[in-house]
Amino acid sequence: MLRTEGLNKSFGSLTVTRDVNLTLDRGQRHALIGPNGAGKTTLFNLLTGELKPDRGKVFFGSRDITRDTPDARARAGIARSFQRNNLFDGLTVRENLLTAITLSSGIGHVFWRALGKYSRLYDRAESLAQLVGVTDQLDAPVKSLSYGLERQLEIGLALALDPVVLLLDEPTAGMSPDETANMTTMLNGLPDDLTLLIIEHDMDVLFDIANQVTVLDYGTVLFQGTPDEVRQSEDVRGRYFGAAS
Amino acid sequence: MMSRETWRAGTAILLLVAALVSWVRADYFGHELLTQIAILAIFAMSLDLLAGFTGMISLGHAAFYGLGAYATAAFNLMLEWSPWAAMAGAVVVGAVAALIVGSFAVRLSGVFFIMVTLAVGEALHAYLFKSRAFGGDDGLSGIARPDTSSIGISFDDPAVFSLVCVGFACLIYALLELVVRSPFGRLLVAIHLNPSRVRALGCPVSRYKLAAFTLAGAIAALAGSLTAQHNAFISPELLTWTTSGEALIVVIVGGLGSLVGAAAGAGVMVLAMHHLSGVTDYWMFFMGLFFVGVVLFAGNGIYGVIDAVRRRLGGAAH
Amino acid sequence: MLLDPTFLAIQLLNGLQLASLLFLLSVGLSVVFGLMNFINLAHGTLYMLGAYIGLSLVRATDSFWLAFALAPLAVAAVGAVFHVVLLRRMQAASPMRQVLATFGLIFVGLDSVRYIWGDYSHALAAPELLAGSVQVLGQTYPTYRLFVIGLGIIVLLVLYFGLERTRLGAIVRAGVDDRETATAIGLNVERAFFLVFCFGCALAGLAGVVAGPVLSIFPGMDISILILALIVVVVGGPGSLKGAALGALLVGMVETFGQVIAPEYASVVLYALMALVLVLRPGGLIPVSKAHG
Amino acid sequence: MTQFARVTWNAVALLAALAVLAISPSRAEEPVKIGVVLPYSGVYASLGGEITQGLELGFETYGPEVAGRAFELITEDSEVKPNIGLSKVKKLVFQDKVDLLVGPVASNVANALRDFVHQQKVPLIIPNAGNNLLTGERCSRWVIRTSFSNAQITRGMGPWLVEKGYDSVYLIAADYAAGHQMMDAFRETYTASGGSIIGESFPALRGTKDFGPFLAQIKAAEPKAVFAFFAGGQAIQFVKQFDEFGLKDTIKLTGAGWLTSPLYVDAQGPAAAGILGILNYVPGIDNQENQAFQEAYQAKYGRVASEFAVQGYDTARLIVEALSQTGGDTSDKDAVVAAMHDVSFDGPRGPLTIDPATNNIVQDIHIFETSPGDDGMALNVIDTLSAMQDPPNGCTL
Repeated sequence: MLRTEGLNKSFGSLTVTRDVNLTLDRGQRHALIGPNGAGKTTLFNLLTGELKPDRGKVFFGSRDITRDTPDARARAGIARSFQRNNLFDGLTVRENLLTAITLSSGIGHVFWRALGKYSRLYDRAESLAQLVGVTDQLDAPVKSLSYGLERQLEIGLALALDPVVLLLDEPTAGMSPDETANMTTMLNGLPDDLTLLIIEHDMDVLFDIANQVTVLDYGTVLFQGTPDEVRQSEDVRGRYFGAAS
Repeated sequence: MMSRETWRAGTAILLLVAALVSWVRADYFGHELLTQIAILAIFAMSLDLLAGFTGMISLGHAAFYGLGAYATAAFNLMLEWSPWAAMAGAVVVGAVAALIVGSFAVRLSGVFFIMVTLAVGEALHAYLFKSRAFGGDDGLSGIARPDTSSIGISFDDPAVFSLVCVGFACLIYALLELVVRSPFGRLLVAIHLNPSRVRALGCPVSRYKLAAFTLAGAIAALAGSLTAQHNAFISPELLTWTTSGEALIVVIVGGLGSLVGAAAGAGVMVLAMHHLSGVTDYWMFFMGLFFVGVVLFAGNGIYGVIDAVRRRLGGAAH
Repeated sequence: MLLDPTFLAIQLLNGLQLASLLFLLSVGLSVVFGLMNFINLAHGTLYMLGAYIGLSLVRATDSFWLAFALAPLAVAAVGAVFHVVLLRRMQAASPMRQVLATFGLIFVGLDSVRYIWGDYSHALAAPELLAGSVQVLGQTYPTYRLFVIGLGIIVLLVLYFGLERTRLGAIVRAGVDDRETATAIGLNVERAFFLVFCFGCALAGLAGVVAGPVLSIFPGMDISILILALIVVVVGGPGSLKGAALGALLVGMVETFGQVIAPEYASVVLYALMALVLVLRPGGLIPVSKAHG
Repeated sequence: MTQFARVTWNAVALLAALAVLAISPSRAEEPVKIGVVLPYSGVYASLGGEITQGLELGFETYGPEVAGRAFELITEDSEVKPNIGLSKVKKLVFQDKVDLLVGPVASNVANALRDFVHQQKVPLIIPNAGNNLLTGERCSRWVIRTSFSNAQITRGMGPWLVEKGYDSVYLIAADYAAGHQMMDAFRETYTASGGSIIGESFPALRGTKDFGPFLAQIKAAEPKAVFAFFAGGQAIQFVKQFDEFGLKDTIKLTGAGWLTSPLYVDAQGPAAAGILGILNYVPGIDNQENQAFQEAYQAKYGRVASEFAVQGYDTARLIVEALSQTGGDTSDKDAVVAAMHDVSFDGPRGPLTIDPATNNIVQDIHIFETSPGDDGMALNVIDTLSAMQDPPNGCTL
């Protein structure tokens, strides 16, 4: 579904992505792990188009999208959430969701009809709110949300695009155990044909969700395999889990 | 609690009523002031679409206002188009110019955008100041107003013309109100709040900003066209950075992102200028100080105060 | 005429002289922008203030050098007050609000100057020492202009070594690079910003006094120079000392030679240069490399 | 200090009018309302102040009333912006219902006012703006000029310079309508007299930071003289830099007289010595009227009266004398303008009349040289071209 070929990216003398080949199959739940500074978020940005690679290609299906802009990729079906909450401060939860839904339903250019007249958009916003668990806060300004609810809304925005591929950057970071459990349940409830790439530090969450794992270290792919294989890999354990477990 | 939109529309109607009452009571000079207010309101509302809704603070918006005036003069005097055709032509010229300028300006943000728009305005001013064809610094005079003698009214009558300008202001308000309530308008606000996030959601941000910039340029050109017909005269003075700056002051004193605030600000500005400049030669000092005060303390200007009343009422109702 | 080497040399000096003034004026603007993402639109007003305070000092003391020394300090004091009273209060607000506040101050400053010093045009006399002319390649050239060029170079060098070799300079560089990290590792970026801001104001005041004998002093001298200074900042690349120097040099030369080669289009050429730079290199010719682009 | 005197013209004018009324309390006649639209802010604010002072002194001297009617000046700030000027004039005409208008300083503002006063038939007396067209192609019965036309100032200098042996010049002027018109008029008479123009430059009116580039060009062209038009800050700069670049030793600097205006000639200092100027007025004109004017002006304002002040002063006198012919009646505007055509008097500038064919003033034009005097620089008249009158230039009144 989403595939990279020999991706390379450097900032000055620092190479943050080195010869990364990654293949995400349809419906795959793929986790991306590695220590801080391993280049996970950079790889995300290369996939979504916020950054352009120095060398290498990104394919979506059979199409080369290496030169496509972030918005074109989003329209094609690649949605993402951000590591730090990245919402529309000053708007309510409902308005946040509506913004994303407006774009995904292709009526963003309509300037001659009030948004309020599109009732189906409002219905969709409510069902999405239910899905990510922010129904009670629909009319609250996002500034008033708890951190965990912000994370949930963050994912709601990405889901509003009806994506084919969903990239989640540390969806449970900073969450309480309860919130993390909610999030895991929600992610497990996503449609089967949705392809998921997830950066995650919490190993419990990871092993709960993922069926494929890629380990990044200093920009290079250290290991790829199933969660069980990763668990058993001495190399990965030594380099990465040593401190964590 | 009344919605923000309803409250805004209510304020707009109140303003219109005030305009009509003063129209009825106005003498010759009253009509003059009313015309000035209406034209400035159109100009300021177009800037509000940019600055208030889309977050593009321009210090060169007068370029399109001036171009509208110059295009009206050129079409009317040189090509001898009818005043209506000249006005329509001016709007097209404003839109096209804004499309061209915008195609590179909208990629810049914040202070860079300010500086580039400032430079574009100054460059155009410098060009027109020297151009012999367009009268140079002397400007051009004799621009005609539409001839409506067939229906028995004369646009040369200040009372008629002021009413026409108020009418145009209402039309533009209605158009812009529709735009800012539309999906497109809501996305402009979202772009203002968080451009990278909207992009990640699939919005071609630059194209949306360019569309807003073009629309604002076209409306500014309409205001310029009305000014040209109002004064029957144009000069490069219309394009100076102070003209842009005064419009920005109007929008900010009126309240960014409220449209009706820009219109109210236009009224305050014209009347204050009229009264203050009679009292002191240093009225810009007070205007500047007032402006800094609004930026510093009042948050969202005149409309901010009006909206606070709505919220107070809403709070009491609960 | 353009191929005549002495003519070229004289025009080159003219260009350098303007570049020197523009450098003094824009370097503060540029570094503050790099630090705070904020541009002081009233910077030209401070320049004008420097010129007028210099004028009063020359009138009172009959000494250009006293004005040269004191006017920048006075302007720095005004800048400090402005920072404490306005900018600091607005720190929570967006940089855009700060920019707008400085925009309002242009009007306040202009009318204040008119009220205090009147509407007439004035000029400063060059100090005795530099009043005459010298021979450059057989052409008469005003000594004072050579002084202006020299001053610009000295200030550039002082700033360069100040930024490279002093602690304050290190903090400023770190702050321009990545403000959050610099603050996080305990550098007092706020205080550094305040000092840089005041220093930039002093340089603007200095530019005003120094310009006094070359350009005339009148209400409104602030705007015409402000726009040039903004172009310098944008072309050179905000936040960088070298950028300000290169931008000033480029704008000075384009202004000078533009007026010789194509006086009709001199002003438009300058704006075109700026537009070109922005399209091709949006960060300016010498952009500051921000960590994590 | 002047600025304190000018804090609010409105208040001053009002007080002046009240004082005038107080002197003649028994008169029940309505005062003559004169709308004054001049710049009191912006680049020409100082000129607006000078002209207003001249006007006030003029009404004091030749009034303070005519046929029992006092004069009430209602001043408005044009800000040197055409649209603002027009708006202020509309206010003066519609709201204040003034009898006559005086103003403006800048030609672009005058252009904006022209059609309006022409339609409204309110006499506008221009005390400065010199655009040729205002008393040429775009002349109006209702637009009378007491100052000058641009061509009128410089036309006489061409033959005069050739006669003195300066048979090659370089022209340099600010790049706007006035600069071009002054140079056009000079060029025409100069080349007709056999002089040759070996170069021209038109630096921008605003934004020119430095004349260095132009001065190097002038020097390379090696003319015998330079004929220049600059005013205000640009004039100070140009004169000083002309000296600093060493051009003064080999090239005679001449120009329209604003180059060394008494307002700033002392700021130019010795650099201004030896410059030849041509203008309709210099403070040193030797006649009784001028002496009296300068004494009164200096007593009142503590400053030498400039060429701008005298234009205000003569404007006031023209109004007073015309209205005394109509017996103080301002209701018949046509008669007021006709009376202005009949007025003639010897003012500080010399004999003045209004040309009925163009409504432009007919006046002496003075050629003068700047030299160091007892206190500051002195402007010494060395020749006078008498009764310069403009051709109709397409004006049909």
